[in-house]
Amino acid sequence: MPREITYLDAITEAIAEEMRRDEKIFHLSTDAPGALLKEFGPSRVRQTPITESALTGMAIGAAGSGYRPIVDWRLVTFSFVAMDQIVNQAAKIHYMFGGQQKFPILFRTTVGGGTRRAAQHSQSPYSMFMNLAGLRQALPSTPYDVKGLTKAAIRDNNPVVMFESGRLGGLQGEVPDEDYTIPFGQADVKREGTDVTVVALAWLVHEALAAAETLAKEGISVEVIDPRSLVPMDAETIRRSVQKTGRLVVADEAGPTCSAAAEIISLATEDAATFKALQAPPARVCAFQVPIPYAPHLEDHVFPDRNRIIDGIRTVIGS
Amino acid sequence: MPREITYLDAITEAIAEEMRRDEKIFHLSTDAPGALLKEFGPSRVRQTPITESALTGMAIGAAGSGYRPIVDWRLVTFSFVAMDQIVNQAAKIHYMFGGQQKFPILFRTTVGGGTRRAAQHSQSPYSMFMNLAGLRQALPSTPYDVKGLTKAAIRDNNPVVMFESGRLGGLQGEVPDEDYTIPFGQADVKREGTDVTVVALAWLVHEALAAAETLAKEGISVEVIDPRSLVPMDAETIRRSVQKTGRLVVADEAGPTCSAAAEIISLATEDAATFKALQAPPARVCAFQVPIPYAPHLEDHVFPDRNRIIDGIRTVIGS
Amino acid sequence: MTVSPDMQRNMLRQMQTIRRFEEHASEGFLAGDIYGVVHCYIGEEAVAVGVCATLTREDKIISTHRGHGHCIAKGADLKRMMAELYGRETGYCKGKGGSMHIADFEIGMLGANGIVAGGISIITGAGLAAQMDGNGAVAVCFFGDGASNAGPFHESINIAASWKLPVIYVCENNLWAVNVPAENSLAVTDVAARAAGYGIPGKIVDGNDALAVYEAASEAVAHARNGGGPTLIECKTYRHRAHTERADQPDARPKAEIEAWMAKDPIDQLAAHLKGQQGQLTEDEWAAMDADVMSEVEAAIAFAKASPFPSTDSVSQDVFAD
Amino acid sequence: MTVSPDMQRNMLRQMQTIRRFEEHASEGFLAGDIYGVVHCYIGEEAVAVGVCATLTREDKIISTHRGHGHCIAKGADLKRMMAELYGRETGYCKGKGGSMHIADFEIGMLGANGIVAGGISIITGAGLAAQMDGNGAVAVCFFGDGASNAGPFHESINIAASWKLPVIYVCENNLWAVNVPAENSLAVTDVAARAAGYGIPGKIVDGNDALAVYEAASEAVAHARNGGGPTLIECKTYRHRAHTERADQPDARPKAEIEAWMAKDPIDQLAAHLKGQQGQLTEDEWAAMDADVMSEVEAAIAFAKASPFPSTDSVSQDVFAD
Ligand SMILES: Cc1ncc(C[n+]2csc(CCOP(=O)(O)OP(=O)(O)O)c2C)c(N)n1
Ligand SMILES: Cc1ncc(C[n+]2csc(CCOP(=O)(O)OP(=O)(O)O)c2C)c(N)n1
Ligand SMILES: [Mg+2]
Ligand SMILES: [Mg+2]
Repeated sequence: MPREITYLDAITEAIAEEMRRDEKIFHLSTDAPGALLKEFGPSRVRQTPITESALTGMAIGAAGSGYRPIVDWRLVTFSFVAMDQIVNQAAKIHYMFGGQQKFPILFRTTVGGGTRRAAQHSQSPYSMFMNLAGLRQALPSTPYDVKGLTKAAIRDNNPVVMFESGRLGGLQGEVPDEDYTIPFGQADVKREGTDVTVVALAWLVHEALAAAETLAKEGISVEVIDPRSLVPMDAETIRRSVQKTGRLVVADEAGPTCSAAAEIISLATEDAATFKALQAPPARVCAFQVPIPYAPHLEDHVFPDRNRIIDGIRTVIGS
Repeated sequence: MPREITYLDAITEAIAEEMRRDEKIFHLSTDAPGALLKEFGPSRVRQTPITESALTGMAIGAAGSGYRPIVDWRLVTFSFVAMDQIVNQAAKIHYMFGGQQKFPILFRTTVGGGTRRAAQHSQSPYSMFMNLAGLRQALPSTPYDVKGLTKAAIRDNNPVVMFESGRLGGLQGEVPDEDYTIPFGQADVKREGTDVTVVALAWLVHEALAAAETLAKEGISVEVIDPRSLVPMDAETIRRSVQKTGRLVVADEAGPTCSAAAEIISLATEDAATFKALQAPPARVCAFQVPIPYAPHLEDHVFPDRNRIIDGIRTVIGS
Repeated sequence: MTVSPDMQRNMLRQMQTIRRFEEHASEGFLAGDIYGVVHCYIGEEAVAVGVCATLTREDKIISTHRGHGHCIAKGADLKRMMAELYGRETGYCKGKGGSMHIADFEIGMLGANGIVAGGISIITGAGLAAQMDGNGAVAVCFFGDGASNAGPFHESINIAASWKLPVIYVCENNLWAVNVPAENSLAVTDVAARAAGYGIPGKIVDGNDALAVYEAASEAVAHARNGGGPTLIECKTYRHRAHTERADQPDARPKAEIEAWMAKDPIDQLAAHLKGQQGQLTEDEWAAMDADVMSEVEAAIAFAKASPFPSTDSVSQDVFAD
Repeated sequence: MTVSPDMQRNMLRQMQTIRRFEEHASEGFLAGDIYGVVHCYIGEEAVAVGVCATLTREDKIISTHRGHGHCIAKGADLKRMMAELYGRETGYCKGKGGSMHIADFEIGMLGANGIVAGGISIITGAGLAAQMDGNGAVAVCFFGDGASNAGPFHESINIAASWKLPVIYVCENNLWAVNVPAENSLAVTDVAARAAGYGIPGKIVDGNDALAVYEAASEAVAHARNGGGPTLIECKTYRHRAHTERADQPDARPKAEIEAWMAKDPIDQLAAHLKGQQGQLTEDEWAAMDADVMSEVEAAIAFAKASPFPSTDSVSQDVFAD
């Protein structure tokens, strides 16, 4: 029976269900999530000192000792104090040690802006993580997707970074009662269309759907693809769509430079069949390449939204 | 009078000349460079504890207090322990504080592989830095370029990250006696050609030139462009070249995902005139997307070289 | 150490200014005129004021996410502070920073910071600059009990101690980090005990007693100015309010604990101390002082409200300096 | 504490194994058969061996860039170690790690590490796992004097102390970090003094005396197994060789200092101690032991040289686990 729950509740549900199933799972964060703490108690849901670097390292050590830790860095801002452990240890340890040990770890973190908390607390740096080899990564856009991917992440035998969109925490959506997972590497076509492909991430999926709705009234048919998983990225689904529509817009809350959007454009254009099908230059509809400012109208101005997606689409279809 | 000096000596010369000129410049690193230490003494060339994070923060504080610090993180590996200071402070502080204070800092760091030091010590993660707004960045490929850009970096009133190619440390090249700087944001056409544009970074510039030489014998004319500066990136020069040749290969020692190569492909393809001129899909000739292994033949297999560039060129020109 | 009654009155006034400023910051936040997040310093005013009273304009300080008190104590302009909270062009950061990022480099206030422990190494670098300048200036690092468990605390103090940098590390131990009690995450009761690991003086002081703070800070500042190197001062204090001003947040702290600390209010204490000295502060004078403070805060609010919002073009300015 | 002569001989043999292994690692490196970088532990063998002699297979350790000694002391297979240095398929890391990245999770050796202080939080997590397992196992963290100034040291020990994790932090204070003397970067003379900041025992021990190390470690291990939490043990020791085996590197250490420490060689000391006890070790037995060790090391070299290099296809394997 599908119910409507929020994106944040879907994450909590996913973790709680998995923790019930497997007692090797435990949760570390500087401010423990209330519902989990209540159900599982302070030894499995640990409130920690403000030391994200140590927590990340400890998760690696505990994973290498038979546990399946979950670390919530909370804002992605704070992941940067843990970057050595992420880049130099978590991402490489399985490979560097010749695959002798598995390191099942879920790293949770919130990304995105819109909260008027200025430059440090409004970041979307997933492409910095995507550049690394050895970490699975996802950025879901709906309660259904985030629950399924979080469960898949917890069952995965690798370090996984789950980017949770801060803007979508309160978003309601249908989630079934039954256990399910969503495999990494499968994009989801959130809306079918024939004139232009919009690959959108997280919050921008919803903006892209709104843009598609608006443009449908003008007879422009927009296909909206949500990669959901960033590593691996489902290049096939994206390419197939662009081969059909001949046009590509990538919409993302991050700045454009060396972004996931740049990667998606490269994956599309370097593929011979897709390149051949492309009838117009692909376009990035991203945040401006600036730190995020505080004042609401400044912040809103920096981020892309449905209107900028519409503009991007109009440009690539030449209308 | 131009002399032949090494890439590493060119960096040391640049720093020494600037330190002679401006006594507000000082150098912090965990193992002080001998020549600088000898000339300027331990109070301007400081040997520090192994705390790259603290050094980075201290540089910010000293810069905000009227100094022009240089921090050598040494291997880029070690920059990751300083990532919070880089991402959350250095890159944003000028903007976040409304431009009230300048932060002239040079961050030096060595990138690249080839030293058989395995995954941690063989990284090329510049795109992780490029994704940030607020840091100028360069990756020079010759003694001439590295000297001119290092001097420009030291005179710049912003935090600058100078990626020094480990593979090129011993490379000899001509450097004039006179003072000169190379402005950020100016690519250099290292070889002119008409059939294909190869945008190459650092060591790959030299591999691309070797590939061009080989292919010239077959009558294939390769243009080799060295962006030199990563932020800002000279999109104009790259686009102009691709508009001329109609073909683009990007060669880089980093893995492809969300890389500088992806950025360059996006800058080219999203530009209408360049897109129109492109006669074949652009290609990334990058390292495999894996951590770097230790055994020499494994490591060599992971990295691109002149042969892989030649293969890439042959693919895009369809020969 | 004797602090002149004039100085005490100045300190009292500053403390009251912090309080009134923040009472409004909270109101403005709840009214939707101030955005994002506001962390109030109310209850801890004696620390910022007691320490900054020992400093000159040439000395530098750095702050935390809970930064208004440090700004005001170091002499920041209330108008530009309030305008920043209101996101206006006339604010310290031209509306780009907000509450968590107010800085005034002109007066040696090197900024609030959204990263716990993020400022500790930055101010240590300012201390290095002061040492290189050789003019006797010092640098002061304010940070929380939570921050004392973080790596930058250790790395920075170790360097400052090794190099005898003129830095005073002032821990505001308010017993909590968000909803985690210090006793759960600090392996020792007293942050000051950590000084032993760096061979520097470590002092514990009643952080609600502005004069005690002043005395401890004076010694540390003199020590630093004389080339003696850093001191770690732990001020035991408490925040009266929840971690932030958000309406719906949980507060794990026991009611009785909050009340006990409210009864030790630092402003009441200093006011009472002055009142207890014949002729130093009458009830009327105190009321007048508060009224004066209020009108200053109100002028700041009016200034903020009258100031224009920055233009959207400004988002692309100040990414890089010229 | 008495250590049986048998055990002492075992320790001596292990120390000599480390030395002979590394003498060859250096030769192999200079000959070009071993690549990248090799950091020798020679001179510090008493620390790894003295500590690991107190551990069982269920206990875990983590190492540094200078890792061969810890591997051997924890019982790693010389053949697979040497094969790893030679970059062979049969190596511990299938030729992907090299000297700086040898691990053997089967025997609780959680890895060498190219990042100074990089392993400290990882082993602390293993200590948390041991605590959660509740079977009395402990975790041991080896790290250098240089690492003791880094943030992860502080963050990890604070957590271990707060949570009473069964972790023993063993600082190998060899007085130098590359070319920087500890006295220039460590604000205190004794790393052990830092224990005061975490409310845990801090001990100083002669790191060239295997039996003294054993004794200190035994106490710390017992304390940890009994739920008493972590101990910080500082072993004063010295490396006989330069920071790495690279031929052309500068070594800033004074000759006299090197010689003084060479005279306190930990292997000579333990051998002399045994020889001094009637019937425990004759010159001949010692020579035979060394010959035995040598042939074990030679067998490892032969194994390594006879092993195939990994196929280039393997570069894409083990990026992700199944
Ligand atoms: C590195 C980092 N992790 C987490 C946070 C979220 N956070 C903001 S304030 C705070 C508590 C800080 O506690 P303390 O240092 O004692 O200062 P206080 O709030 O008590 O003044 C936390 C965890 C942060 N800002 N930075
Ligand atoms: C974070 C980091 N910075 C710098 C280095 C380079 N480095 C390798 S070993 C070393 C010295 C380590 O000194 P110490 O911890 O005392 O160990 P020792 O070499 O003396 O055994 C340095 C600086 C590194 N590996 N990691
Ligand atoms: Mg606190
Ligand atoms: Mg050392």
